[in-house]
Formats: sequence, structure tokens, C-alpha cells
Amino acid sequence: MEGVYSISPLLAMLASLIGAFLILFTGEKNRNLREFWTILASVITFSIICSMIPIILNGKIIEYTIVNICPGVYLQFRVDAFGMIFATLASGLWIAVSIYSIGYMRGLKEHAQTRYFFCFAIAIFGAVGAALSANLLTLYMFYEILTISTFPLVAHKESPDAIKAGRKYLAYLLTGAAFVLFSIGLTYYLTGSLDFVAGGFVEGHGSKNLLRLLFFTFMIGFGSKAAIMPIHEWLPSAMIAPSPVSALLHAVAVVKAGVFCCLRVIHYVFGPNVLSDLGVWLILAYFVSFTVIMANIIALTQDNLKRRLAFSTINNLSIIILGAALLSADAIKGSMIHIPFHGFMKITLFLCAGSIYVKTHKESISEMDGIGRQMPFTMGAFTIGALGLTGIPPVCGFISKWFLCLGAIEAKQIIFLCVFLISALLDAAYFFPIIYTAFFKKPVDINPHFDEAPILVVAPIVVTATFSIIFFIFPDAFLNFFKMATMATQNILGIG
Amino acid sequence: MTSSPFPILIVIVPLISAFFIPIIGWWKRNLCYPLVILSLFFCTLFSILTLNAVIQNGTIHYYLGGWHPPWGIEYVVDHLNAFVLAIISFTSFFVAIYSKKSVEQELPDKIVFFYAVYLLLVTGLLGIIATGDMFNLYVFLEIASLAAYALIAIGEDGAPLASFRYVIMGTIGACFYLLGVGYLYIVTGSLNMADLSELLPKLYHSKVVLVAFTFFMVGIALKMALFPLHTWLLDAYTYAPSTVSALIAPTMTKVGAYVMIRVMFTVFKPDFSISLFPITSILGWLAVAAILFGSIMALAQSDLKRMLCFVIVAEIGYIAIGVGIANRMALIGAILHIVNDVFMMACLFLVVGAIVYKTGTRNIYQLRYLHRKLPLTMAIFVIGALSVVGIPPLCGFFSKWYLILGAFEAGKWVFVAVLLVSSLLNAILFFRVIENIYLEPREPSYAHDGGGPEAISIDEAPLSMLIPMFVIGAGIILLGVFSGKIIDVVIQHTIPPTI
Amino acid sequence: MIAQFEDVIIQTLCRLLIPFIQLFALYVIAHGHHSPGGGFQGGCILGASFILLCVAYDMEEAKRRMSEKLNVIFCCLGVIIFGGIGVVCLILGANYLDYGILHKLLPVNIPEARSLGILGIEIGVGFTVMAAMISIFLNLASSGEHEETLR
Amino acid sequence: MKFLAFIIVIITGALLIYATVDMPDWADPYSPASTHVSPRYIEKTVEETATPNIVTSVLADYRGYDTLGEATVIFTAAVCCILLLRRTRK
Amino acid sequence: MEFIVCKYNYWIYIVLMMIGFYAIIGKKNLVKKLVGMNIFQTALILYFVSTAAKKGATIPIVSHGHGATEHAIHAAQYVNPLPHVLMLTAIVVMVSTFGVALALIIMIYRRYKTLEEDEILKATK
Repeated sequence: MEGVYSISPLLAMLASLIGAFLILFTGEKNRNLREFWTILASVITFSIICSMIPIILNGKIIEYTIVNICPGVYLQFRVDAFGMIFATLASGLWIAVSIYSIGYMRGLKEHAQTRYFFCFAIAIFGAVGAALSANLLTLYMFYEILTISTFPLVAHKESPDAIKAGRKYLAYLLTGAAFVLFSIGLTYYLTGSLDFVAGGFVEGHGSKNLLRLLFFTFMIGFGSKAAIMPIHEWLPSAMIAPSPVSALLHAVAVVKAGVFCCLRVIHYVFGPNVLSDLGVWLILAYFVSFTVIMANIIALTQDNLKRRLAFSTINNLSIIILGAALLSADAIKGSMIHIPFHGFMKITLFLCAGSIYVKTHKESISEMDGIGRQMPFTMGAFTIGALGLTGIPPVCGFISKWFLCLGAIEAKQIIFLCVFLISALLDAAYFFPIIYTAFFKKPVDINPHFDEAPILVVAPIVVTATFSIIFFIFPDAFLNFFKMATMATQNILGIG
Repeated sequence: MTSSPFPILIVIVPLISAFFIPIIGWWKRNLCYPLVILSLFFCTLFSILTLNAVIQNGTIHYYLGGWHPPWGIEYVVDHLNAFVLAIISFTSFFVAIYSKKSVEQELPDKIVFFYAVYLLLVTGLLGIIATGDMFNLYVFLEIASLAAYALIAIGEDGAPLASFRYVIMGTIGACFYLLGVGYLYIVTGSLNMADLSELLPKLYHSKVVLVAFTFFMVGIALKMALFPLHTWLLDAYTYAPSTVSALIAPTMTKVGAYVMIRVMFTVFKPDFSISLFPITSILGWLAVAAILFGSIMALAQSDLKRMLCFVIVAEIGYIAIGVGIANRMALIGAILHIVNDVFMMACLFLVVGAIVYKTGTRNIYQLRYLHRKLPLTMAIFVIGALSVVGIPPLCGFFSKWYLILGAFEAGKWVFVAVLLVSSLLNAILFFRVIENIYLEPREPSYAHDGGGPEAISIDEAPLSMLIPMFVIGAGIILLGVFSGKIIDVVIQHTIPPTI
Repeated sequence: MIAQFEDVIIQTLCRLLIPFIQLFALYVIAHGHHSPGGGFQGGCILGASFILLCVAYDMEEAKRRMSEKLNVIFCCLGVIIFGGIGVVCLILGANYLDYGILHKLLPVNIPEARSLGILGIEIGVGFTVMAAMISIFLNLASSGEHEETLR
Repeated sequence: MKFLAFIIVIITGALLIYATVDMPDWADPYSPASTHVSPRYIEKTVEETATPNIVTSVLADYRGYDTLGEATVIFTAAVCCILLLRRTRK
Repeated sequence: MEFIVCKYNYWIYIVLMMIGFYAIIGKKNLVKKLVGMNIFQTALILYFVSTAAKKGATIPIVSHGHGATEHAIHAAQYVNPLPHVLMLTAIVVMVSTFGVALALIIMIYRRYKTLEEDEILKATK
């Protein structure tokens, strides 16, 4: 595991940052140029990050140190396989979302588009930074940037309840951030270091109870962003935001960042050994499996499409954390690949919801009778995504769920195996009605003839949907998610 | 003996130009502003050179009149002095640049004497920081205070009364300080700080020294507006002219904090002020009260400037909590917070001044759509606000970070909780303002066709105001990013070695 | 405000007294080396003489003798002398306010140079204190509206 | 209010009186104040500054910088009074 | 007893200072506050000057003229000059503060036409 000293992580960050400011200064006057900056920044960021993949696959680690923050802690980037997965996901989906949101925003003549694109770029900056950061303090820094820059997006509509949603968002996430800060300070006080180490570095520091406390404050802190059950409330109410933003929230950056941080803490701060002899992993597992089931049950009752998707997101996030908490090789691998795969599938679903909204201004499922005839591509993509999330081949969701189930068995925790399966059933229970409504019901107030949303909106949907099928056939296609997840797992468990 | 003259030049350049200003003012009144800028520029330059010299080769002693201490007065510039000197002169320089327009608008017929008193205020502050002699400190404290009384009193309606309250409290504070000096003098016979710190240890159990220390603490707490004694601050800083509050609010209370650190850890040694005397724990709990009180009361304000005044009370609490925890990390945090807070408060008050200059209102609820009128100003305001909330990588975060670490090391979990809660309160505080400025609640009906607000066109503050705000805002970010370096180079040398 | 009557006795007496008061003030300043006295005391006495003038006559009279402008210039001049001597020492290569170095300019040895420096700053302080006394008195007594309420 | 003030005054006074216990007696020629720094002024003033009036020599030379500050204070006071009160109406 | 006699200067200044202090924080009238402030500072000056005293010493002016400076000067002959110097400064500071405070009072009177604090507060309500 020798490190390579390279500036490319910094370049990747700068690309998005500079892009953001170019967008800001171009402004409303010259929209095409502004959108051009968005696309350019996203493409450059993505390509720089992809350029790092081969190095990672050779089992190396890319490092870049900017400046010393406080004794023993640096503002530093360290790219390992796990971070790479999230970075690739975020930057890759940014391209899709930005193309899509151009169509979406223009189609709806949204206001304050400059602010929108600016904050979007900053949010991606934060997400990529969080993915590449080398220690908890750097992670926290970008985590906060992400939090703050998403607030204007959530409150974008600026209608009273949009603002209320924004307040709720901030309230939950800043409180979480306070917990995180507490935990980071405690970690530094206990261990004197904050650098991530595969397999954890807190071993042997502090008393067991202190470490337990530390673990739970961490989980509360990052869990507020990962929307674990008691503190999930902000996520459904944030659905008021425009669809690309929800896509960003759910699939690309925000909640994924929360999950990512949770996994970082579980595997790179504490590590399987510590967790297993602290015994906290079981508590966490029960906790999140409660979330898994509850979220799905609530999702059944939702009529608003985006809210239903939101609860499905909550469910999947908790599935990822559950996998991580099981601490068995396959479960870890499964949870790690579920991050990008769920990203691809969920973004498809949200973009579909958005394109339906662009075309017909409909948000509640009960009004969508027969919409499949009007927008076959959209609904087709939706079907793929839904199947994937339910875990039915030939969509990539199957792979991750398969590994998760294997992991549950390997960990000899049949309960959690059941949890996975039940949640899959419930997924089916709330996704198939939508598909049924869309394709087989008689159109009520939908014109039964082909009338798709604008091409800029549909193209990304089709692309992401295709990807989520391709990833089933070749899990390592293009981006080697699977390889990287395997590597990360081996590093964590210290095998190979 | 002669040594590098920079320490004295820092003080006498603004001093003597202050003497010249009234004469020049009689002759050509619009020469005053350039003169102020020039002198403060040199002052800043010298202070930065001094800081550099101190970093290169340690503490500088400057014997005024060539008399060796303890007979003469000496200037002792160590890392702490030099750093605070640089920060204060830097800030006052940029506030002076900023002052032009707003002074012309608010006090058109008093420009000449305003600038004279302005320079005298800066001189007083710098003199307080640079000196190594207890009584000399008192004299310059009085210079600064007198100038501050006058500058505050020429503010809007209600300022004279506020200023009078300040006079009463400030004089009590100064007299208590002087009483402390007298008590130390009668048992040691010396006024020089270094000399005192050598003479005092064998007297640590004398009642006189104990009482003297108490009076120092009370007096300084009055000057730095620590919680129960903060009452004069609110009105005074609220009603002062915007330039004045932009200068005084950041600097004055911080200088008080500096004096406290100086007295606690240079004149008295840590083993007295920490071990023999429960002052640190008292300070800590007062600071907790100050933080909570300031943050909560600030929530109740609708006047932006007054809200910031309560925030100052809370920020003073941060410094005091660092001194109260009194271990290495916490002291680093406190000293770092002195610097950060100078920048943050300067930034916010400058922005408020610009808002008042442009719109004439300070009411939070009348700031709607302001980001269309003053986009850059508002962006800088957001930077300052986020820094106060404690969002990395802005500087406000790092001082909190060190304070939290210090609290952990001291095992004072309550303080950690308070620090975190206060940052949440600040978040509520400032996001309330930011929401009022940026988000314009509109009916969903016309959510999609951008309504009236787009009509508002950009009408930005003048350049002489923008440049200082930009510099201070950039300073906030840079201080944050390079805080580690600052601590390595400067601050860790300011911590007394016995801690 | 100032009383509205004029009294011959008081005015004559003051006209007699004031020159001697001022003479004594100058003596106090100049003789500060050898007897109690110095810049502050002398300056206060000088200022008092003008204040006496204001009280006995009215401010117009006082301002005719010592216009406000001149007064402020005196006020600045005093401190400028003080600071200036210090700066001269600085330029001559000594520390600030180290009058000993003045022996390079003056035909005296170091202690006397110091004594002369002391005299110089006493004079400066005298100016400042006098002018400050007067201007504080004028502004307070007329609450700053010389033009309207000169009497 | 008045009662509170009275309490504060009593406390302060008690503190001061408490301190006087350790203070040197009045006019004690061996008190630290009269033995540590000041003798130098008294003994060296003539030969160092040729000024018999020790107060003057200390005021203007040994601690001349204080005096500059003091002159500045009164200058400040004058300027402040003008700044606060002066209202020129033409 | 001896304790009281030998330290009577402290007692006097403490009593004066406390009177002044009470006037500052207890009185409602602004001018009375200022008077109290003056008493306070005067007591402080009294304290400082009293620390300068030495038994059997004269004023700090070296006896000179007519070859008086031959015999060595003993510190015990002259009272301690330093507190006097400090108090000269303190007096000036006190005067300046008083001047500025009076100016403020005039401004306040212009505005509210009274100097009673509670009346002013009523007026501002």
C-alpha cells in the first residue's frame, strides 16, 4: 500500500470550484455560456477522477497535502479504493444531472438559475472533497461545505413551505454536525490522530464505554445526513425542491455523503475488530434494520411519487449501513457497491419523476394512470430502476443485494437476511403498483399518445437506466466499482 | 542603548500625525483623510516588520529615553504583542480607508476632529499593547477610552447617554486597574512588568497581591465587557456611528482580553493565577454564562447592529472560556480567537455600515432583496456570518476547534457542550438574517415567472468601502486555511512554558 | 452661561492681575527644574488667567486676545514640540525621548542636554495644557455655541 | 438598586481593608516602595540630568513617555470637547 | 490598636473612596455620579501620595546652590518622588475624563432637558 504523491486530487477539486465561480460571474446574462461552464466543469472533474482509477487499481494510494491545520492534522487528500467509488459516482452523475437540469430548469423557466447552478457545483465540490479527504477534519470541512451549499437548493422554490423545509434541513444537519464535531474532538483527544486507517485506528485508546459513546455520537452525527430513522424527517420534506436537486440529494451527493461518512467511521476509524469486541455493531444493525422495515412500510402509504421515492431512499441507505455493520467480507463488499448502484438506479427514478413533472405537472401517483403511453421512455427507465431497487435481475441492484444476503449468512445473522428479503418484498409492493398504474390503467386525464419530455431531460434518464443494466452484466464495466469495492474490503479486513 | 526603533514608531507615527491633523484641517480639510491613511499605512508596515523581526530573532526590548527598566519605561514586544499589534493596526488601517464615505454622510461638519480622535484611539490601543510598564498601560488605556467615549457620543440619538454610561463604567474599570497597580507598587516598589514578575513570586501569599489581582481582574473585565459587566457595551456600540463601531467593536474589547492574558500570565505567573487562585474556574463559568446569554439574547433582536453587539458579548465569552480552561490547547484557542474575532467582527460591522450607508435601515426584516442591490456586500456578510457560526475552512471554526480540544483535555465536558450549543445558536441567528436577505417568500402562484424582485438593479457600495470589506473577508478565509501555520510560527510561542 | 453684568472693579482688578498671573505662570514653567512647578502647573495657571478674563469680561474679549484657531494651534503645537524633541533624538540615533543625545546639537555636556530637553518638553506641555484648559472651558461654558451665546 | 450598590460598596471596602493588613505602615522608610526603584532617582538625578527637582526629572526624563501620554490625554480631552460640543453656525 | 494608628492613611482613603464609589453606582443624578467619580479618583491619588511618605524626609528637591551637592545624597533624606509623578499624570487624566464627561452631560441635557437618570429612561421609553 505505498502512497503516490500526486496533485490530481487537488486539480479535481479546483475544477469544480473554479467552475462554480465561472458560473457565478457569467450569471443570467449569458445562459448558454453559464451552462457550458457547468458541463465543462463536470466533465473535467470526472475525467481527472477517472484518470486516478488505474493507479488505485494497482493497489497504490494517491496523497496530496495542502497545509497543516493543527498539530498532527493536515488539510490533506488521500484517495483509496473506497473514496474512489464515491468520487466517481458523484462526479459521474453530476454530468448527467447537469445536462438534465439544464433541460428541467429551462423547461420550467425556474428563477435564480445562476444561484442554482453555482450551489450545485459547490455541493459537488463538497462531495468530491469528502470522498477524497484523508482525515476526519478534512472530511468534516467538506461535509459542512456540502451541507451549507445544499440549503439554497432545498429552499430553491422560496415558497413558505420550501423555506420551512430548508430550515428543517439545516436544523437536522447542523445539529448532526455539532455531534460530529464533538466526536472528532473526542477522537483527537483520545488518539492524537485523525487520519483514516483501513481497519481503524482507535484500538487501544480510551475506555470501552468512552469508545461506545464516541461511536454513537458519530452515528448520530453522520446518521442525521444518512437519514437513519428517528432523524430522517428532513429528507421527505426536502422533496419540495426541484427534481434534479432531489436527485442530487438522494442519488449523488448529500445522503450518499452521509452514508459514506458512516462507512468511513465504521471501517476506517473503528474497524471491524474494535466494533465486534465493543459489541456496538449489533445495536447499530438492529437500529438500521428497524429503519429498513419502517421506511418501506411508510413508503407504501405515500401517494406523492417523490415522497415515496424518498422513503425508498431511506430504506436503501439503511441497507447500506446494515451491510457495513455486519462486518463480514461479503456484506461490506455488498454495501460498498450498493452505494454507486443504488445511486444509478435512484437517480433514474428521480429523473423520471422530474420529467413527468416537467411534462404534466403531476406529482401524485394516483393521477398517473396510463402515463406509460404518453412517456414510454421515461416510464420504461422507471421500470428498470424499480426492478433494480427491488433486486430483480437483470439490473445491478440484484448484485449488491445478493452480496448483502451472502454477507448476512456469512455473519450467521439470519435475522438480517430476513430483513433484506422482507425489504425487497416491500420494495416490490410499492414499486409495482406504480408500474401497473403507468402502463395498464386507462388514461384518465393523460393524452394516450406519444408525447415525451424534452430530449435534454430524457437522454440522461435513458443513459442512467442503460448503465444500471450494464452494471449487472459487467459489474466492472468502465469504472471498476466491483474491483475497487473488493480491494477496499480486503484492506479493511486485512486479507490479501 | 539603541535597538530597532520599529516598536516605538508603530505608536508615535499615528500619535504625531494626530497632533498635526487639526492644524492641517484648518488649512485644507480634505487633506485629513489622506494623512490618516498614510500614517496608518506606515503604522501597519512597521508593525508587520516588527512581527517579522520578532519571529526571526525573538523578543524586542526598547528602552524609552534610554533608561533601563525598572527605572525607565520599556517597550517589550514578544510574539503575542507583535501579533496583536499587527492585527489591530491592519484592521484600523482598512477601517480608515472604509471610513471616508460613511463619515462624509454621517458627520459632515466634524470630519477634521473625527479623524484626529480616530488616530488617537488607534494610538491608545497600540500603546496599550506595546508597552511593558503597568502605569504606561494605564495612561494609554485612558487615551483610548477618552477617544472612544467621544467617538461613540457623536453617534445617533441616544448615543450621549450610552457614552456616559460607558464613561462611568470605563472609569471605574480604569481606577480599579490603577488601584491594582498601586497595590503592587506598595509591596514591590516597581512598575515594570518583567521586574514585577520577578519580584512577585515570593509575595504570592501576601493579601495585598491577592487583592491587587482581584482588582486587576474586575477592572479588566469591565473594560473587555465580560458577562455581568457588559451592560455598557450594548447601547454604546449600537448607537455609535457605523465607522466607529466598525473600529471599536472589533478592537477595543479584544485589547481588554489581551491585557487580561498579559496580566494573568506575564505579570503574575500561571502557577499563581491558575493554582493559588480560583480565578480560572470563575472565568470559565462566567464565560459560559456570557456565551449563552449573548447568543440567546441576540436571537431576540431585530436590529442587526444590536444583534452583533450581543454576539460580541458571546465572542468575549469564547476568549474568556479559553483563558478559564487554561491549558495549552485552550490558550491557543483563546489567542487565535482574539485574532479571528477582530476579523469577523470587523467584517460584519463594516457590512452593516455599508448597508446603513446604502439603505439607511438596520432592521433585519427590511433587508429583503438586498442581495440584488448589494450582491458583493452580502456575499461578504455571508462569509463573516458563516465564520461566526464556525463553518470550516473559515477562521471562526478553528478557534472553536482548539477551545473544544482544550475543554476535552481539561475534562470539562460542560464547556464542550456549551461551545457546540452556542455554535448552533449562532447558526439560527445568522441563517435567520441570511434567509431574510436571500430568500424571498413568494406565492407558488407566480413561483415560475420571476416576479417583482428581479426589477431591483445592482447599486453596490462605493469602492472605498468595498475594498476594505473584500480584504477583511479574504483575511477571514486565509486566517482559517493557514491557522495551523500561524500557530506554528507565532501563537505557540505566546503560551507560557509552564502550561 | 456667563453672568450678564459688567463690574468696573472686577474688570480693572483683573486687568491689573492677569499680566502678573501670566508672568508667574511663565516663572513656574521655567523654574520647574529648581522648585516645585513645571509644565502642567504653569500651563494651568496660564489657562486660568484666560479663564479669569472670560469670567471678568466675556468670551468675546477672551477670544479677541486668543482666537479659537490660535488656541487649537497652540494645543497641537505643544504636543508637537514634545513629540518633535523625541523624534529629533530618534533621528540623532538615540532612543525616543533620549535627550542626552541633544549634546550633539547644543554646546553642553550630556546632563545639561537632558536638562535642556526637560525644559523644552515642559514648555510644550505648558502650551498644550493652557490651550486645552481654555478650549475645554470655552466649549463647556458656552455649550459649544460661541457665535450665538458669546456673553 | 441603592441597596445593591450599598452591598457592592461594603464588599469592596472590606476587600480593601483586608488588604491593608499586609501593607507597610505609613511613612515607613524601609517599605519596598521607598527602597526598590526610587533611590536611584534621588541619588542620580543631579549627576544624570542636572535637575535638582527630582519630580521634574522623573516626570520629564526618566518617565518622560508617561508625560507624553499625559499631554496626549489632555490634548485628546480638548479635541473631544470640540468634537462633541462645537457647533459652527454661519 | 497600633494596627489602626500606623495605617490611618489607608483607612482615610478607603472611607473616601467608598463614599465616591457609592455615589457613582448608587446615585441617580448624572452630575452626582461625576462628583462621586472625582471623589473616587481623589481618594486614589491620596493613597498613592501617602505611599510616598518617609519619616523625617523632605520634599524631593535636592538642596543645591552654594556647593551643597558635594556631600552625597541619601535616599532617606527625600520622600519618594515616583508616586508624585504618577499622580501628576493621574490628575491630568482625571481632569480630562471630567471634561469629556461634562461635555457629554451637556449633550444629554440638550437632548432630554433633565439629568435624572430615571426621568431620562422614562423619556426614552
